[in-house]
Amino acid sequence: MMRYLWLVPVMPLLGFLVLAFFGRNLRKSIITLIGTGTVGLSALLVILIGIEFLTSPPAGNAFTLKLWTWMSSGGLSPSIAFYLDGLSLAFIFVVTFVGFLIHVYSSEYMRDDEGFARFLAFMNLFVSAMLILVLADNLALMYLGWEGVGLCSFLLIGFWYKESANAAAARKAFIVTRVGDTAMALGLFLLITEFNTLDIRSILETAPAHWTPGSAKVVWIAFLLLGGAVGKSAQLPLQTWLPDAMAGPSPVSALIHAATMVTAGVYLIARNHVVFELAPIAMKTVAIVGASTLLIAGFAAVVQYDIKRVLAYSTISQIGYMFLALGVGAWSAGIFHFMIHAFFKALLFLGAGAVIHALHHEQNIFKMGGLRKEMPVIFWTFLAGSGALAALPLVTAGFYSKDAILWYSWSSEKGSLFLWAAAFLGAFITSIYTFRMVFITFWGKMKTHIHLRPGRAMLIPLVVLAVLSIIGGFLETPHNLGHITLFSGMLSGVLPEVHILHSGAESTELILQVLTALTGFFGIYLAWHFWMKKPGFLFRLKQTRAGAALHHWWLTGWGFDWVYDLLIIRPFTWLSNINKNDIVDYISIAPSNLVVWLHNLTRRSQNGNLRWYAAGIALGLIITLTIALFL
Amino acid sequence: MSETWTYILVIAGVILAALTIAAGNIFIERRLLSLWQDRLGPNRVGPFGILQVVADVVKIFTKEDWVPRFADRGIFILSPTIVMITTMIVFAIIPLSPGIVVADLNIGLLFFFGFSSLGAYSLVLAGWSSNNKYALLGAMRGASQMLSYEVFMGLSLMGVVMMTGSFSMVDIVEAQKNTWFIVPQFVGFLIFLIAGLAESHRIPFDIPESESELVAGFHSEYSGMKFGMFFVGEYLGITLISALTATLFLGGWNGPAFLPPIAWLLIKVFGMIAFIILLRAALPRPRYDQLLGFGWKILLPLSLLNLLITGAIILST
Amino acid sequence: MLIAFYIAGVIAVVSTIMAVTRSNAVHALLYLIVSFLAAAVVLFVLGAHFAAALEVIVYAGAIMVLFVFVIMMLNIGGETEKAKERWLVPKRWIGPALMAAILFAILSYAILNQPVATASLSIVEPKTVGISLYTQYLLGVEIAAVMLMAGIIGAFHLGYTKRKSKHRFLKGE
Amino acid sequence: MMEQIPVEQSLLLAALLFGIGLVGVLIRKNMILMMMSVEIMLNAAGMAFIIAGSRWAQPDGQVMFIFILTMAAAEVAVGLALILKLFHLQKSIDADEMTQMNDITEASESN
Repeated sequence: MMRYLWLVPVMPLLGFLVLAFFGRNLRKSIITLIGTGTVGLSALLVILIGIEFLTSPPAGNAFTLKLWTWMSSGGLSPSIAFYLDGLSLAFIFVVTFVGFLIHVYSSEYMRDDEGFARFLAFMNLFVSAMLILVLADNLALMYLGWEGVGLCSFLLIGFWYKESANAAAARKAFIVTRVGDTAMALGLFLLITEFNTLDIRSILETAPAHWTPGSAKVVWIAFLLLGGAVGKSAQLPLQTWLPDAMAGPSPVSALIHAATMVTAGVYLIARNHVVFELAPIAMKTVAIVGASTLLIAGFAAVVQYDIKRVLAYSTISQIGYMFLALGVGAWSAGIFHFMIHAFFKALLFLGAGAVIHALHHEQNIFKMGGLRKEMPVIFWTFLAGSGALAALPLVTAGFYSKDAILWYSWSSEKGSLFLWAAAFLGAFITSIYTFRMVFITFWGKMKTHIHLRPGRAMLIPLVVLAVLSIIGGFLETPHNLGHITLFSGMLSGVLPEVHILHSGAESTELILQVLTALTGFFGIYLAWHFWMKKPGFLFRLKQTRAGAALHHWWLTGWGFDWVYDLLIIRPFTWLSNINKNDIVDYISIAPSNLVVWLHNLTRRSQNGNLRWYAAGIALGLIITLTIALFL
Repeated sequence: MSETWTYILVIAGVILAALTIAAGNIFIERRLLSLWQDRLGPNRVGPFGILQVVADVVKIFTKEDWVPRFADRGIFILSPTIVMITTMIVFAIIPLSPGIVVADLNIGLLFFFGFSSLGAYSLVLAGWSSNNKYALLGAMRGASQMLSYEVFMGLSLMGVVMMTGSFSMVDIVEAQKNTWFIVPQFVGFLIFLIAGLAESHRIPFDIPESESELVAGFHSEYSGMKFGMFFVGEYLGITLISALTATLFLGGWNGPAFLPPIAWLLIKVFGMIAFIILLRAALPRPRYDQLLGFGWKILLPLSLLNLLITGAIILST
Repeated sequence: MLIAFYIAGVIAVVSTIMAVTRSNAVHALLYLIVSFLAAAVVLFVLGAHFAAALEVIVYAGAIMVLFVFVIMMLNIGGETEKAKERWLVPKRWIGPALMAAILFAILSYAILNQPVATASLSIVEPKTVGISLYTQYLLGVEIAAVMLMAGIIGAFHLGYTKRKSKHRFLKGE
Repeated sequence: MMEQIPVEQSLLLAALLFGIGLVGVLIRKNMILMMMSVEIMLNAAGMAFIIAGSRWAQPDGQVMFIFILTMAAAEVAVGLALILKLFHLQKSIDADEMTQMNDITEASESN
């Protein structure tokens, strides 16, 4: 079955090609069939391959499928080759499976849009590019996928390009991620010059012998790769594009800006974990970036009133958790959280999309309310997703994945109290903003009339994802709760085990678990109290000057946009304005001006009089002869 | 010293002979034309009317020699002399009999070409200086006609030059000891004859002076002696063309020994003159554009072809 | 023969000066023809018989006839009479004359300052010239032929005007 | 009789003709006469070639003269055709009146 691995990215690519070239002329049912069918086939194939991979693992727990040599130049010959191990298996499963569900959802959600075929084509292309990214055997192919998903992100954020705000959001996302991509490209170039090969595995195998830990070069490479990861995964300081990226259709937000593409940074770091482990300072930076991002994004999420922006900040925050896990060396915990997060965040986005769809494109949660009775399926699935996000203990998958991260940030040898405290505070805030959103949206009075109700194609993915959000956690449970290690077992061949510093402190673990669970409930209570029971207090708080300022500060995402505007955009446009007249060109304009001046001087002699010219020629003859004869 | 005297004698003889023949042509032409046209022609003055020429000359000399006031006087007077001079001077290169020639130039034929092309000026300047519309039209026709036919004339003779390997007339005549060039160069002969007629603007190529359309063409304003010079110049031209044809194509003075070489030459020349007069009696005048079209579209390719084939044959033998 | 050279030279110079200074175009042209004939005599004296003949045939006989032809077509003979006063003032010609005089002085200096060993006269036969033309200078002859062709085509193109038939019977032609 | 070639005198003659031709080009306004003056100069140049050829008893001088002749013929053919065309357009062949192709415009006067 693994021989057909190449079909996994090729199927969506085929779908893209067909839809791109013929989509305009096809009927919508055919478009749906092609758009979702190709991804569905991919997902099926991935499941079959996954079963085979897990039941009869290939040699070295990895499988390489080399198709052909892409190009050969200067000693580098990247090939079109796919590499399958536990890590990439986890990713391609999420990409194809969640992707398939979202495609099914979109086939109803986007059906009435005039760009339906275009939308599905882009989505297929995205899936294909993402699969290439995670399956890539070498850096060049990985970079192809990396930029491919960036392109699709750009195209899909600006899908409704007729509104200039959407186009601006698309441009912002593209440019901001480009900053990170530049850093990453530099990192890749450094890797290539160091090892003179593009093959990821051979790089990772030779790296420990090549560098001493902490040497300048490896630190540089690690930081540059981190830059790419930060850009793509919307971490501090390049997180500002993600909230704006919500301009795209909701399935796009679900697939690209929650479940898959934004976690490409996580994949990058996990894939190159050897490099990072050789650069401890970079590891520490990853952890700090994750911790600070999850806090900042969490606080920003508390004051948002656009449902998708709430979820966007929550996504940033959750990816912060993943980075924190990677930073403390809890590789498999981070990847596990990625998978669970993909389930519940896709669910939440799809649920939000369904609500928005039903309420006639209303995104403000304060104009919603009372939907609990009206849309029970959506309410219950949304609640399941919210529970997972807020990590309600025992029953939700989010609890298990997040708990592992919290535990390792405390117990790992790279972890510390501060990191744990940040993660703990983050979990508290997460439960506040999650249930603020849930309460405001689904409780209270109905404020907007329901425009249309979602059909089966939208509800089934929600239900499936809700189930996964509940039971997905049982793949991996802590020591004291059954100690299931299916997921980390799968990754054990790829990623190293986490080094526990506080070994045997199971009692501590239990205390921390209980503490986390209690704070989660406390956060829910606070959300109930402040936004449902006594909304007047917060209203009054907002009236005060400090409260208003704080509200505005958080609403605008801690003012990062403002800072960037001040520090980068303004100086840049200022410089551009100065250079509008091309200052440097004056160096080349000056000689031409001289020539023009001389020309104006001499063209007075061009008086059109033939005899004058003849006299000039004769004079030239005389001068030439004089020089030739007398000099 | 006697050599110099012989030289001067030959020159005088040539001039006299040329003028006499030219004048005699007037009589001969009138008689022959009458003969072919079934009438008598001049037969009153002297035996067979032979003194008619003298009477004509007296008439021309005694007529009022008038220069129009609107004419450019100097050039008006100059023009008729040009035709006389340029035609007369070419007789210098025609070998009369073995060893008797005014000037045996190594560029003999080119000499002829040069002066025949200068001959165009007489006509052109006469037409221009008359300050007369018809005269000017005739002059322009004459200029283009002579300019064009000079080309074919030159090309038609190149076959002869190639076969001789020299421009010298003496050499050319001597090269015809066995075969006259009319045999191998028949095409050249035809073209030369046609072009020669056009150069001397004889009927049927008398387009510059065609009475019926242009009054009298370039010499409309001329009278008296100056007209006489044009008149005689035309007959000199006929004589010259005949003499050249005889020299270049008909073997010159070559002939059986029972007659002296000069007699053979004269016989041939008169034969050619008679032929040209016959042409006048026989052929109508073509249209102006037909003339030029015939020249450039038929004679030029034909003469080039002739040249090519001649060259090929000479190379192959 | 040398006498002929000097006479021809004087005639050439005088007639050229006349050609340059005559106001009547046809008169100037006639003087120019005389100048060319005199030049032909000079060439003949120098032993270049072929070139002398060509000078008469082509320069005096053909090229100048073209000039006469054009002058006649444009009928500009008398037109320049009006301008006579204007262009014969010293202001007009003194500068060019001075320039030409300087040029002549320089050329004279160059000619007279070179040691030129005099050689005896030897006539260059037309045959020699022809052989030289078609062996050594064959390429030049080809190029000259192409140039003449270009000249013919150019002149034809410039002079060509689409014939307009005034009469309805001639429309078809 | 073996005669000497008057090399220097004939070269001077050629130079003098050239100079006179130059004067002609510079002082005549009638374009046809300017072209005639150019012919004088060309002829003088050809004459200089022939003098040199005769001096060394070589045919090259005459060959060059023939080339100059060819060039002059082509030049005259095209030149006169141009003059005819010009006369049809401008009703004049005065070189001093044909100054439309100058580069002295109002704008250039100001700077």
